[in-house]
Amino acid sequence: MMEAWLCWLTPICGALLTPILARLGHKVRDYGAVVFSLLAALFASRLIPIAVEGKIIWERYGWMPIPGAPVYVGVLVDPLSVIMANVVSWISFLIMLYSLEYMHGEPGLTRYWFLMNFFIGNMLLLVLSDNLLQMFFGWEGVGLCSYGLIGFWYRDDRKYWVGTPPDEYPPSHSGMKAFITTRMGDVGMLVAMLAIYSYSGTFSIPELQSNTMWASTLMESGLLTPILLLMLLGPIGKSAQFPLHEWLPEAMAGPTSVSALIHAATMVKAGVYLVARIAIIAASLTHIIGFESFHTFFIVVAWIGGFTAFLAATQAMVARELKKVLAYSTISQIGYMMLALGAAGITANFVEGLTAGIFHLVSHAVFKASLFLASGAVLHVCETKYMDEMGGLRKYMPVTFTSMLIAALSLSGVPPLLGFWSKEAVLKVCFETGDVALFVLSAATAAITFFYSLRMISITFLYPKSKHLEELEAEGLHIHEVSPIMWIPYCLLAFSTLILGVLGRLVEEFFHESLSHIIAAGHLEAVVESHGVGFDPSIASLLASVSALVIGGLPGYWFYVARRGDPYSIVEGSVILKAVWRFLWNRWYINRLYYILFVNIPISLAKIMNRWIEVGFFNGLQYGVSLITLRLAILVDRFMEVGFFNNLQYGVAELIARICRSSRYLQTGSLNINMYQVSIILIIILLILLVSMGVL
Amino acid sequence: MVIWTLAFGCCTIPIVGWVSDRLGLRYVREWYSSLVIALAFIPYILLIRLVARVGVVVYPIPSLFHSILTVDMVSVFFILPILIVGFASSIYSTSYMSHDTGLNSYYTLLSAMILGMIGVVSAGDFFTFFLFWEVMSISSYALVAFRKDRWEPVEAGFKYLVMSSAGSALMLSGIAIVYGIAGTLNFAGIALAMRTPVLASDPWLILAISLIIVGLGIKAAIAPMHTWLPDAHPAAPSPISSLLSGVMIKTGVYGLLRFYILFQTLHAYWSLILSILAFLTMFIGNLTAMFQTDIKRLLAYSSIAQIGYITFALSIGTIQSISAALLHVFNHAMMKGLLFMAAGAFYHATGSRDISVLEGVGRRMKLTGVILSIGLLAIAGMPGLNGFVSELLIVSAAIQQELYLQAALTIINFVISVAYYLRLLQRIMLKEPRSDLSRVEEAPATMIAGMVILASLCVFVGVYPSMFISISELAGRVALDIGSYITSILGG
Amino acid sequence: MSLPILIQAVLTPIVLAPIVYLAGRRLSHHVGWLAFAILIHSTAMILMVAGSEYLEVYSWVPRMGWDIGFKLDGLSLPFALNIAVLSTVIAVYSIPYMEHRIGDRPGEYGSYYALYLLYAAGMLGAVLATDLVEFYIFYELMLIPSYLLIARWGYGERERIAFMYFLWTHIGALALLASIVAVYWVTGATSIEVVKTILRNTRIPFQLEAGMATAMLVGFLVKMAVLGLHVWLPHAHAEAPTPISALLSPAMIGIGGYGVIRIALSFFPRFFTAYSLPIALWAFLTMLYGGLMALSQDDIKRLLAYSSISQMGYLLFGISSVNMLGVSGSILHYLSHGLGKGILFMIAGILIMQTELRSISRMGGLASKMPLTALSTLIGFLTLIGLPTTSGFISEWMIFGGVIRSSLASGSMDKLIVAILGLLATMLTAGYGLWTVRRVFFGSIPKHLEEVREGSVIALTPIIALAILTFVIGVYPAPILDRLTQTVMLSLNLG
Amino acid sequence: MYEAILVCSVALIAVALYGFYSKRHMIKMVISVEILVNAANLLLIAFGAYRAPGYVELLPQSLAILSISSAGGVTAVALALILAVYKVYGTVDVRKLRRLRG
Repeated sequence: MMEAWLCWLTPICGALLTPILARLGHKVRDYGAVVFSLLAALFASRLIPIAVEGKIIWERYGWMPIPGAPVYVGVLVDPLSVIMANVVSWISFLIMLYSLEYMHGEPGLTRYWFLMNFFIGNMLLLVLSDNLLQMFFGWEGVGLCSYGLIGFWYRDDRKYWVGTPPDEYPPSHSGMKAFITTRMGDVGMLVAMLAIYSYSGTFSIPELQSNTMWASTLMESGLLTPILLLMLLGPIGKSAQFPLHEWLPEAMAGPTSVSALIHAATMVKAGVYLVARIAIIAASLTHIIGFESFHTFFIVVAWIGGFTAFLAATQAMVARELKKVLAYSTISQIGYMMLALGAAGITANFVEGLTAGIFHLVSHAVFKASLFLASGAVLHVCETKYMDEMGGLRKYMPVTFTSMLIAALSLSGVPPLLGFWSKEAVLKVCFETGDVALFVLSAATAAITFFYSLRMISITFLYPKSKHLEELEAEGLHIHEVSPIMWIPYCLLAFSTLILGVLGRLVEEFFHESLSHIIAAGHLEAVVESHGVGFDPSIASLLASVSALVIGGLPGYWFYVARRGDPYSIVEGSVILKAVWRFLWNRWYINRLYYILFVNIPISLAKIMNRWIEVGFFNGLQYGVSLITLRLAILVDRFMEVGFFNNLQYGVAELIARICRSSRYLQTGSLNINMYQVSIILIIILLILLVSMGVL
Repeated sequence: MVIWTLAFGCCTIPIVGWVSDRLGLRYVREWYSSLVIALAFIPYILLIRLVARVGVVVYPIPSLFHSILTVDMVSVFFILPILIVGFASSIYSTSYMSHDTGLNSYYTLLSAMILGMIGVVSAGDFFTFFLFWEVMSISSYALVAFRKDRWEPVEAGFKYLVMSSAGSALMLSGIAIVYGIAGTLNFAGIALAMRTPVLASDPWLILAISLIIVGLGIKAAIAPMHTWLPDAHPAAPSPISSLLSGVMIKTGVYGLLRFYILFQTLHAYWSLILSILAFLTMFIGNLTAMFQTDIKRLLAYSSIAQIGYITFALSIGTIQSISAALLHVFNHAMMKGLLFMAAGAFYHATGSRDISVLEGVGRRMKLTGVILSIGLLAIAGMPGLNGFVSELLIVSAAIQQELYLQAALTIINFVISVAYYLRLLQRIMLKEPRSDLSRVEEAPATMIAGMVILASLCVFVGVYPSMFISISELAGRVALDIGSYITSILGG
Repeated sequence: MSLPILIQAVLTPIVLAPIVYLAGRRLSHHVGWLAFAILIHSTAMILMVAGSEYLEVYSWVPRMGWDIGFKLDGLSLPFALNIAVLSTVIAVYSIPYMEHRIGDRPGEYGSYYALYLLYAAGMLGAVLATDLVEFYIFYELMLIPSYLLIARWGYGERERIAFMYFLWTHIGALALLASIVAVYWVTGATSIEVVKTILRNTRIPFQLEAGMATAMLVGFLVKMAVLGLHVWLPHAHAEAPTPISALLSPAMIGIGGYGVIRIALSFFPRFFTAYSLPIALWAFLTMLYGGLMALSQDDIKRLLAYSSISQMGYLLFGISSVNMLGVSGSILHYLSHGLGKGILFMIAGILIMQTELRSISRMGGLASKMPLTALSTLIGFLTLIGLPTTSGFISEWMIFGGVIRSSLASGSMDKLIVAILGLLATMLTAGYGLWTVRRVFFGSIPKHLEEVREGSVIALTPIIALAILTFVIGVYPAPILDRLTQTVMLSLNLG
Repeated sequence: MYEAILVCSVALIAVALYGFYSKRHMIKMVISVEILVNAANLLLIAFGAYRAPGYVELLPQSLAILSISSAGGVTAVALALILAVYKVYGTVDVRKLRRLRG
């Protein structure tokens, strides 16, 4: 399967070649980079027949010769990975194209192209990998690129800062935050991977699927669920799910093309992809160790997804920055995918849930990439990131407006766009779980989604021209549509969401068909009893999506499109609403809590330890003990200067020095005393001898 | 015969000196005395071969009743450092003492002292022992106080004289009592007589042993009888210091070893006393050395500590420990001789022994500095140099006898001693000079030559200890094999 | 008897050190190239026999059964390679750095490089030694030159710090010595292989074994500077001349780990199995403590020093698993820590050379002035963090894999928790690493650094060489791993 | 008879030791050394007589003679030193000789 290898190797080679190409000239470097991503996309598309046929191809070569449990490097080409690879590579290519114009003239472009291509390569590596360890390479590779690209403007000019005022963060900080937060999840994932490895002696996904020993052993020791949940931490971090979702809004500090590529279309989907993989493995194992063993895991996945979807959507309602609306919306939509995958494991029909998740993944990738790219164009023109400093752009940028509108409607799930079908599929699976709360939550989220989409579109495009724009025009800047090389990519994406939307059912069928092959390859269907559902799921979900559209759309239309009421004054007028607004604006205070817990506390802890333990343990002892008893504290106070680690040494040294000095007094210099010593020792020796010999 | 060579030297050096003074020839006397000591190596090598073949060589001394010299492996092992350090310090003296007067007597006394030491370690009875002991002692008194117009040598010399001669007298009293019990002064005869277990608790014998331990202990500078040493060794001219510290105090050790073997029924008690004294000595030596400001005084205290290690090894009393002690005697002679010579070179160049004045002097006198560093690292027990080998053997002998506490205490002492050796090294070699040392120049070639001999031996033994370990082990084995000692001297 | 190859690698630097010293007067700082050539020779000698297990034995003190032997097997290969490569490239790096540090005193270059060679040879000898006494001799031989190097060309209170360094490690070494002597009397041999066989086949009382193992462990752990025995390290590493820091931290302290694996672990596996959990806990605390301390440092070299403490915690953590995966991981981690920390200390040196600063809070925005340095720093830290494609990842996953496997195998929940906590502690590495990168290289440039320029080519080349090596091992570890795991499994009898 | 001599010589030893730490005059110190040597000589002679009653035992007596002569040498050196001390310090009080200490 040469294509599969080349698919991920090409962009990586392209990345490594970038510094060399840069020597040949800017044009060569820029176009060269795009060509490499195109090549990757072409290789990926050559894999499509395999997916259509539902074949599974698995190739591997030796890598780490660990006795008894060797690690290989390989590719696994099955419908899931082919779908992912195509989505990733084609969207990447479009975004690379877009970057040509968008990033034109920025300093540090060599770095940019390097990281972009390196990212694409790693993402494809992740997707096509046949084992967990190799996947982890790609996993961390994309994380690294994300770190580098978020902090692309590492000089931290004020205009690139993002975050919730008043505590805004410079790009370099945001990059670090993203890296460390996702890393936190990765740690858990690594533990789980290693634990599984310890039991199974392999990282290989197909082997884990076919070899069941490890799972039953884990099952018996009661560790299966904990380990799966630890494994889940990785996807949670990477896909920005609650509770590790806080890095993504700040990740908007990077260039918009980066946001589109990494933080909307591809990298954040890696988590979903991995969960899908786990789900497939789990599904293959259910006939051995029973359905119940995975139940908790799937419920947790579903609830994390559902809750995150709601959480982020509410935050998107009050966001002021255009890109942050999209960022929150991304978190929220990924929540949907997780929800679908979780529901898949709970419901009777595993394939359906999987299909819903992957289907939503694909459709989201398309419309969200389009939205981001379009918003990048808007930002480019308006030279601001705040929506209320835009307005009235419909006139000036009709193409952008149209494509953004289509994409936003697709996001909201308006029929017959692609988003409608995928969201409906998710809602349907969700309904099938029989968990009403979950279903209501997701439906409510759908409503909110429509609300903020409308808000975003109208504030940006339909509102009257803002002061900021007038100032810009006064400065002689002409507000105009962007060049074709920029708008072609996002128009293309918006167009495809429309086309695919029209073909919606067929697309879903196709996904269903090809994904069911994988499960079949894993030897089984999910043999699960259906949960009691008293209502036809299809109708329920249709009903839910339509009513959600109505519930969310009406107020959105009322306030923002028709502008019948002023939302600001309403919020200002009501104490409760204002409190709610502030709560949402501060991101449910989660961010602040995290900073206290994971940044301020460790650093101050470190400083405290440095001061108290490293410099003086006894100082610290005194500090603590003085609370208990003053008397003891005074005692300890004597040792104030004699600290523990450092100071113990000085203390001992001082003691030795004192002994040494006192030993010098033995040398009195008086001959009389010297001879006296001689006489005394003579008598002592005599006495010792006499006593020990028993004479005395 | 080694002794005759040196005795010949003793007699002829004054004549040669006088003649060359008359003729106005410089350095003839110096070279002559070095030559005499060097010549002594020839009979020494013959002696080694003889001893290796025969085991114990017995020389009756004509015209002195029954007095004999008996040379066995132990004696041979002791003679070697005496000759080497003696030779090195004789060469070293050539330039070191060139500004002094009365050099005829200096060199005569020097060779007399070497003669005395060699005699002591090859004596076969108490008469000979005492004879050479006194030769050695008296010449050393004179040498310590050689620069008699200064306060320090005079004061130190007098203290040394009183303590040491009191020690000799105490030892002589002990010898007298032993004679009274055994009826002979011959070592082998005494050993034979001491095999009777009844004697073990004879109060007179106990008194005799106490007197002998104290008498020898004074010479060996075992605490608390060490007080003369830190005064006398720094006060003496540096070549003499290196002889005193390097080998003369070891004659006391030799005596302790010899008598330890002779009184074989008393081993346990003897070990007890020695080990108590050994730890006292180690700690006092090391702790007191820590804050010395005078470089030679520091080295003197360090000698005390080293004597503590050796005594400890003796007190264990196994073949391993005795051979470790012997090896350490040799090693310490090399290291301490070297260190005193290096200190003397600094003194010679700067006129000061104060470490704070000498700070950074190693940068001006690079070669001497490097030699000093070798000595210090060796004595601090750095692997690859000789000190490490014997210290390792001492500790391992202790551990073999399951004396864990004692081994631990010894290791603690090693650590303490490393501290001051290293500080000395640091201050001499690394610090920026505090005082004006710009006019300081490298030591003269003969002084360097004396030091290089010892330094190269330090390195050689450290890198290739095999030969010395085997010899010392052989010596240790011979030392403890009292039966064949008696047979080979008394016959049958 | 095999060809005298390894003995060349070890003894050539020692023998030629005086020549380098003498040449230093004539050649001034160019004498560094001579040292470089000598070390290249040593490296080449090692590479020449790196293919398979290779052993040379020379008789030394037959009476006591001491030999001088040199052995290159899968276990010593990563160590020897790391030491050889690091000391070679740092010899090059020293040329500009010591020119900066010594300046116009040509006499001192000779002594610097002579000591440097002795130091490198000492380390090489220690990891190749086959005899306990020989090992001990080399173990101490690396101490003296490094002590002198710190005391002579260090910073701050260099004399006191060097003294402290010497005393601490020497005390540790004496504990080791006592244990070696005890082992000698128990088994009557000093050859590591022979002693191992004898100890495996005789049942000695567990208390005795525990006593010997503890003394030995303490001896090695002082050198590794694990929590409680670490006092000397932050001072010594921070104040040493930077090339020496770059050898102390990545190459030397890990030899303590080598000792634990090669000697203590192979002699006393029972002890390590029995006390696996406390050791793991101790290692975890070391990781945590070192990481937290690093977080609160402002001096860049001090930060790196604490980070070394933390990384030594990983090494010990891997050892505490007492299985093939963990122990091999530890050994590999020595290598990757060596590469990463070598890069970082050299970077610190470049920063000192170019900015005359060590305080992180006074730096900032340097990435635009010195892009290559910034990139290498990032690579260095990423290796420590354990990012895949760097060698750090390979070693870290093996370490944690080993610990998790041993905890699962023994069914010890406590140990599993410690393992998870240990992995969480890697977050601290990411924290202080990236934070440092951000504080030093990102953001706006302060006024006083406007004139800063990129470091010299000679200084950067070694860094880049190490960075490339990091990736090579990270992507394709098989050549090392192959031999390593085999040796660990066979010679330590670990599954 | 022998016992009396023996006791006498042990007493001499005690006297000498007493003299060592109570007398401050340097010449008295030297005299103490002489007393000590004489105690040893006395012991030698006594034991010589004890071992071979009625005869002259050569060995111990020659040792005694040796020790007497060596004591003479020691005394000579000592007196020379006392003279030197007197020149440098201007006193013969041994307790004034305390510059070397510590």
